[in-house]
Amino acid sequence: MRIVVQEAPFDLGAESDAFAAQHEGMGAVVTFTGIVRNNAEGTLQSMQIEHYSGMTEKALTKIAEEAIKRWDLGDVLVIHRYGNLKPGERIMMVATASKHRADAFQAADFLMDFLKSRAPFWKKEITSNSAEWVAAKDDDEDALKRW
Amino acid sequence: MRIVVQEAPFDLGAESDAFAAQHEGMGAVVTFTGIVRNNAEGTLQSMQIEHYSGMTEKALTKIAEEAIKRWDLGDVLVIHRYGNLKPGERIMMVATASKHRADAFQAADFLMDFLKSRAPFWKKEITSNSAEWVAAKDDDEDALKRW
Amino acid sequence: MELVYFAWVRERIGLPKERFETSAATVNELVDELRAREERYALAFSDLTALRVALDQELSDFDASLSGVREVAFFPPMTGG
Amino acid sequence: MELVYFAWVRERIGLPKERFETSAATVNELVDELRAREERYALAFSDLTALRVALDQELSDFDASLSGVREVAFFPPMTGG
Repeated sequence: MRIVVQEAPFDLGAESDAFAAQHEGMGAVVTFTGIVRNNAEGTLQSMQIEHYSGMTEKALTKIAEEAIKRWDLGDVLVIHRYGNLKPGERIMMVATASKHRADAFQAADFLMDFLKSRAPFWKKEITSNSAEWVAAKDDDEDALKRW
Repeated sequence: MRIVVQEAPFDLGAESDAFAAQHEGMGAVVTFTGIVRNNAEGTLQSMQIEHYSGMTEKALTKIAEEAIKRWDLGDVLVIHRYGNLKPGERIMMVATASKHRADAFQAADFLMDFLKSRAPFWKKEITSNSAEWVAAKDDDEDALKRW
Repeated sequence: MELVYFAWVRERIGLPKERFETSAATVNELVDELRAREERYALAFSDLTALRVALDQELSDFDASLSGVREVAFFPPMTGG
Repeated sequence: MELVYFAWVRERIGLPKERFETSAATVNELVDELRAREERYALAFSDLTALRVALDQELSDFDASLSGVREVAFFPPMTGG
């Protein structure tokens, strides 16, 4: 298990490659990558991501441990950035490795649902004339009930 | 949509990177990578993958088009190899991009289920003293009923 | 018409493909003709539930019509991914 | 005890963190004390359904006990991922 919380960009290609390469016994690797999306008007200048240093690492570790308990996983990787990100920049990624594709898919889906609503990150969208905190969606809270 | 059927290895890192980089409007990218797993005894020498040239491309395109019809996707990538692969080598990958993580996850999961049982590939496992065609699993056929 | 075989069907019959002239109206009739040809065909087609058929590169059924079909492929259930 | 604020809670209160001496037994009692301090606290804590609380970096509830707790964090629902 590897949990990384950092301001710097990460190299999706290198990370995916390294993660997949070290899991010869595992037939299935699933990755999810979150990218800063522009708003509907295309006016987003940046996304500021604030986090609760210390609690973030604990929360991510707990979510990853729960996934490892529930599914037959060879490994879990979580990388999440904070700071000031531009549209198109990668915010975070998770990767799961398993013998079976269903486990890898479900675990990655589970990780994302809990990361959305249980990891202490907050996003603020900055445009030329506004700065607004992104509100949590009821859908995201509801998604937790699936598990 | 990009469908690639080739004997040569592919660069997971570069492919993931290129796919994610070109989808700024999409907040979510999911990839699945299939890797040649060794058998329980660790005696697998190679996996021979045979395919039905011509039908393979058509079948993959049809599956990808169906995914694009069912979910709100920005793009779909499918790469599948054939030929003689060693344990640990990557067999195939799919990638999906969407505005929403649920669409990206479900579409990738769907693609994999149909790829398993509806794309004309056949695998033969070679050990020092045996050569055996991998049998299709009832589970894989049943998985199609989910969709 | 062109007949194409994959995986253990190809191995049992001993050929990846062959030209075959037939007046069979359906896949089932074609299979009956092939079975009658030689032991290796009878063996390859002994259990149709273990086989799949594609007509002109589209997955099909054993009771499908062969009218206008140029390529018939026989193979075991697919194992992609 | 250390109080920590994030996102718009931090902005409304105007501080990322502060030391605060209290004899409050629960989070709810602590919130009542803070509300009584100044307008900006009353504003930040006006709707508890829009807030979450963590005790020593573990997500908790507003009726939880503060016994032994060293760090209390207030923030809006999280938006990770």
